[in-house]
Amino acid sequence: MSGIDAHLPALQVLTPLLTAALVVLLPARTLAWAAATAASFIAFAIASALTLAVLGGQTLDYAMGSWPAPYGIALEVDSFSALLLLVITGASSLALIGGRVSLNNQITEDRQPYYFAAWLLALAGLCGIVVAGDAFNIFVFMEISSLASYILVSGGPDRRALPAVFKYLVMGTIGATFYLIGIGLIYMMTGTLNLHDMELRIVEVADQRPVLAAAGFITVGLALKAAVFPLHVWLPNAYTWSPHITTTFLAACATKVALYVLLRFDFFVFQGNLVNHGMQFAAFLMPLAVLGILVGSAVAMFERNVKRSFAFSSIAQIGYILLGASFVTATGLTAGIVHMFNHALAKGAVFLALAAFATIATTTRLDDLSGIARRMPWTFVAFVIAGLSLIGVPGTAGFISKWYLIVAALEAGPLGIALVAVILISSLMAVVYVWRVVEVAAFGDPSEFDAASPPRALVVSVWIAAASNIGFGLVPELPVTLAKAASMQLLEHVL
Amino acid sequence: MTLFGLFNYWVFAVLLMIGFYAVIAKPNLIKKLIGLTLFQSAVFLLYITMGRIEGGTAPILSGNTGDTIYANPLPQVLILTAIVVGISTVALGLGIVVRIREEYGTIEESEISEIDQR
Amino acid sequence: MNTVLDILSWILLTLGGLAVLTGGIGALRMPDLYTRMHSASVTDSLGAILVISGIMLQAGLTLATLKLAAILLFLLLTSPTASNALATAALLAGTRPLDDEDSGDAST
Amino acid sequence: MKCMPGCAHCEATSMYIVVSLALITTMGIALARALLGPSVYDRVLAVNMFGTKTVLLLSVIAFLYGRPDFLDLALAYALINFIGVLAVLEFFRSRVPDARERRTGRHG
Amino acid sequence: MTALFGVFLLSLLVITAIGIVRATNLFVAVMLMGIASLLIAANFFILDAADVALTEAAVGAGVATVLFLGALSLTTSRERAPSANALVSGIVTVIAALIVIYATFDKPQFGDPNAPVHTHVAPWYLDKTPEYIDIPNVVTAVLGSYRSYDTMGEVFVVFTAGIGVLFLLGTRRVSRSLEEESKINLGLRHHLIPRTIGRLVIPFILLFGLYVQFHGEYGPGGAFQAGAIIAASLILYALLEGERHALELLPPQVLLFMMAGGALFYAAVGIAGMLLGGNFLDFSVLLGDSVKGQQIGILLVEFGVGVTVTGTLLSIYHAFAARNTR
Repeated sequence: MSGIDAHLPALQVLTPLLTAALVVLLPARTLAWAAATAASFIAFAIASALTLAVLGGQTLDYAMGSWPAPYGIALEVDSFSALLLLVITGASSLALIGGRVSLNNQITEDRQPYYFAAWLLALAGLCGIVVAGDAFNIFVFMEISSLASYILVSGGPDRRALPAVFKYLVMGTIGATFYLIGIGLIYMMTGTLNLHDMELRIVEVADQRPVLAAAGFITVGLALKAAVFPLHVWLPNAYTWSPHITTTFLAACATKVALYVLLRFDFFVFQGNLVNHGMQFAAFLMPLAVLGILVGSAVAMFERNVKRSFAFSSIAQIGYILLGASFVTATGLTAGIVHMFNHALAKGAVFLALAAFATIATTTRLDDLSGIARRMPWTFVAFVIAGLSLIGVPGTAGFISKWYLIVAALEAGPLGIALVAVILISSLMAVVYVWRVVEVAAFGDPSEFDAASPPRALVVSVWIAAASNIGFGLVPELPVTLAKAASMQLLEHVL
Repeated sequence: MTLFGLFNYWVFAVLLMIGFYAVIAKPNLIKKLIGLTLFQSAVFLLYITMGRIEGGTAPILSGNTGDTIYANPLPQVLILTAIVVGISTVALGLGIVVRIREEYGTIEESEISEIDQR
Repeated sequence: MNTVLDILSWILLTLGGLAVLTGGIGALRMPDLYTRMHSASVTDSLGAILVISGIMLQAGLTLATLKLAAILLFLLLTSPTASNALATAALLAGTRPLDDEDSGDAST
Repeated sequence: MKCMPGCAHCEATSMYIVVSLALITTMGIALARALLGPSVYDRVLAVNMFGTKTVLLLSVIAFLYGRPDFLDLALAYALINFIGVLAVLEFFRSRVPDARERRTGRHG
Repeated sequence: MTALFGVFLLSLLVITAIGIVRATNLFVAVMLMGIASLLIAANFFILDAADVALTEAAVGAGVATVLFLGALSLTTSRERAPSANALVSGIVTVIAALIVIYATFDKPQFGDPNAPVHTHVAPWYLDKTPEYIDIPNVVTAVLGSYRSYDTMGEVFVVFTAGIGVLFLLGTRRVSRSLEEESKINLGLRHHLIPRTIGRLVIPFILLFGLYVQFHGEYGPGGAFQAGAIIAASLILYALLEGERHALELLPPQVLLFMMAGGALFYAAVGIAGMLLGGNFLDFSVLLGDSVKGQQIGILLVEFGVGVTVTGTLLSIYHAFAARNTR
């Protein structure tokens, strides 16, 4: 068995990738869904196995084609990547298993194999980014996942999905190209593409302008991909008009993977080596994070479309993650990384619940959800739990990350008090935009709903997601351990 | 020669910005994609330029193991990949534009948002 | 022998360069589409023949000559075809030659 | 690197340079025609001209650099250029009825 | 002297790019794109990147032009609204350009042999390739073996784009409208000369495509270029003979199979390496002799790449063209 163990980092990417190619060749529609779900679960199993190995204290390396590292492409799984892998594969599996009915409503049958292929490609791309140890390899897999996500978003039944996805495509491509320019400039100055090798070699040229320009290009490019505040304009429409299941998957992991790359690059390659980069990093990103938190939450309070409202909430949550990272302390990074995990849980559960609502409601506009709690009480309760987690109520997963965030802010001195205030204000805003939905759904006059009974599989997966919000809120060891290890690793490179 | 020592990089910058301008300023969706293509081409130029050595030749070993200087193969490999990635993105973008045209009857950004406001 | 070849290819290449340049100037200065096309396409073929045979003389009997021959053959096939297709397309779309309008719509 | 004993190569180099200068100038002219237009067909003509000149230039440069195995490239350009020009003409023609429809559609 | 060629070609390129942005007729812009692509490719050639030049010519000047034209014929060729925020965008871009140019000042001079790029990883490739892989074209060696994983990713990017276009546009509408299509007395297939010459030329182009595919280890070329060239020749066939004949030759189902099959084949070669005791994409274990194994591995994966690229590009083209004939 040790034979297979050694190949796990490669298999993590290959399983969904190859299944994607197979899915389009499958004759029967249901088979496509079954194959996609199975591949997703296998990927989840591999991710779990990798996590166990990482928790055992090892970092897994894999040399593609058996070529040694700076010459060939290396894969690398450490605690940070293991955490992300769990999030990605978990979100994909839950969304797929629950989302079948929702998909059948939104995408015609003959197009479904392509949709599932794109789904698996997105999954493989995201996993590929996370396990990659080579700057250019990250670009290639980023493009696989981006192109696949454009397809996933464009499947939305409303025509507004199309302009939304076009904007997403243009901005995503600009982001990827900026990233490409950035690694080109670094390659020009260091002669290598391997992240570790880069870290060692960049020291000699750290004060030269092309490297600074590279840091700028990479940060801006990835911030575009991650929808960091002023560059977020593609996100709300793309999330709103895409199929509900797509939204669940993308909201849970797509932007986080971009943030993952950003943090990895910043801490591995730039932080320790560029003069004052730590300060610059904090000085640039912290204001953006704060603005993102406030603006995102504020807009979310007034949006009439529930999906869109939670899309803006996502922008705020990205702000939290970034805020944690911009402290450049162990607690701060832990907070940010734990929030990646917890936000995926909360937002995934919210969007899954919305997908469940949408199987009987006509649209996801607030008015059309009126009184839906009476038709779907179980889903509604799960939605409330997810909402509480999003707000950060004690006992839910969201509380853990907010707690760490506040601790980190208090460590930061006088400025920290203001930041704590920001966090609290934004949490209050979260109460408002969650309560708005709860109020209408529970106490509003029932609007017209489809007669169809709510899909059981979807309700079950909503509940799994909601339950894990509580589970990881009460027993947060797993994400916190991984996040602590990850933040230590990241900081090692700074000191 | 030193006069033109950085000329390629300047062209890279100018081309990059011409493409970028087309993407952000032109409301026509196809024009945006054209701009995107230019934008990416500029990056290709950057990579290939850095791979060149004065007096070198293409990295296809010619058998005689003299002291022939060969250009750096790695940026060329990366750009081969990037060119194909670029055309894939553009193809997908064009597919989306065609669908937009079918649904909205226009490919001008301003008109599309007008239609959506209604 | 070598000098003769050299001189010959000098002549061929120079003539080729001249032909190409003439065609270019013609394409820039001629008054309407068809005259421009005339100037461009004729010199295209002539220039290609001259330049490529000039290089062929330098290359000698190698694989390169074969490839050059292939290029030449290909250019000679496709370039007039493209011009023809272009002229037909322009005529069908209603662009008429400048001065002789009667013959313009008589035939292709 | 380029000067071999007897300098026959130098001789050859200079004539390649002469002809490639002519080619480059013509490319510039073709570009000017492509930018000036006025009609779409003029531009197609210019594109075609530009393509064939590029093919010739590449053949010359392949010899200028002393690597004749790169002639493959020139050949590929010739092929692609032909396909490109035919595609432009084809699509431009197939648009003609559609264009009329669009004009009425816009007012409706 | 030759450096001046580069300067001249690049200046032409910048002029072309400005022309592209200013052109209001989108057909014109696309044609100028073709010119720009040729210029870039010629530049790559001068910069000693023969493989990239071939790719840019085949992909940029060939396939991209055809795809843009296909999309234009389905949309509109006029850019209507004038750019609203031209001034602001212009100022933004000029500032950005100045920043980028400023950043170049510390860059190693053009062609400096002591630049870090030429002293670190690259020399290893040039030195070790004869020993480990023993093929002349180092670009192919890096692409096919050292960075084979990237190349596989790239194949899947192409595959994804194909899936995406099929998802958006579908392939099913062709058969219905074919009779109307033949009624329209337009298009190349009703003209004798292009058709005859085209028929003459297509086998030749196909042959050349195969040559580029299998000669990639020795000279400039390889599977991507070959795939693009072969696809271009089949697109020419479709232009000359009509969609119906082209689709009879290679039905959509076959194209789909090529798309997925090539990518799967690539991965299968990699997995074979895994099963034989190496890592994924380790070709040296494929045969007893590791150098021979590398060579056969590169040949096989390039075959996979060629199949996927051809299949995908044709699928995309047909997806556009099928809409066109409605």
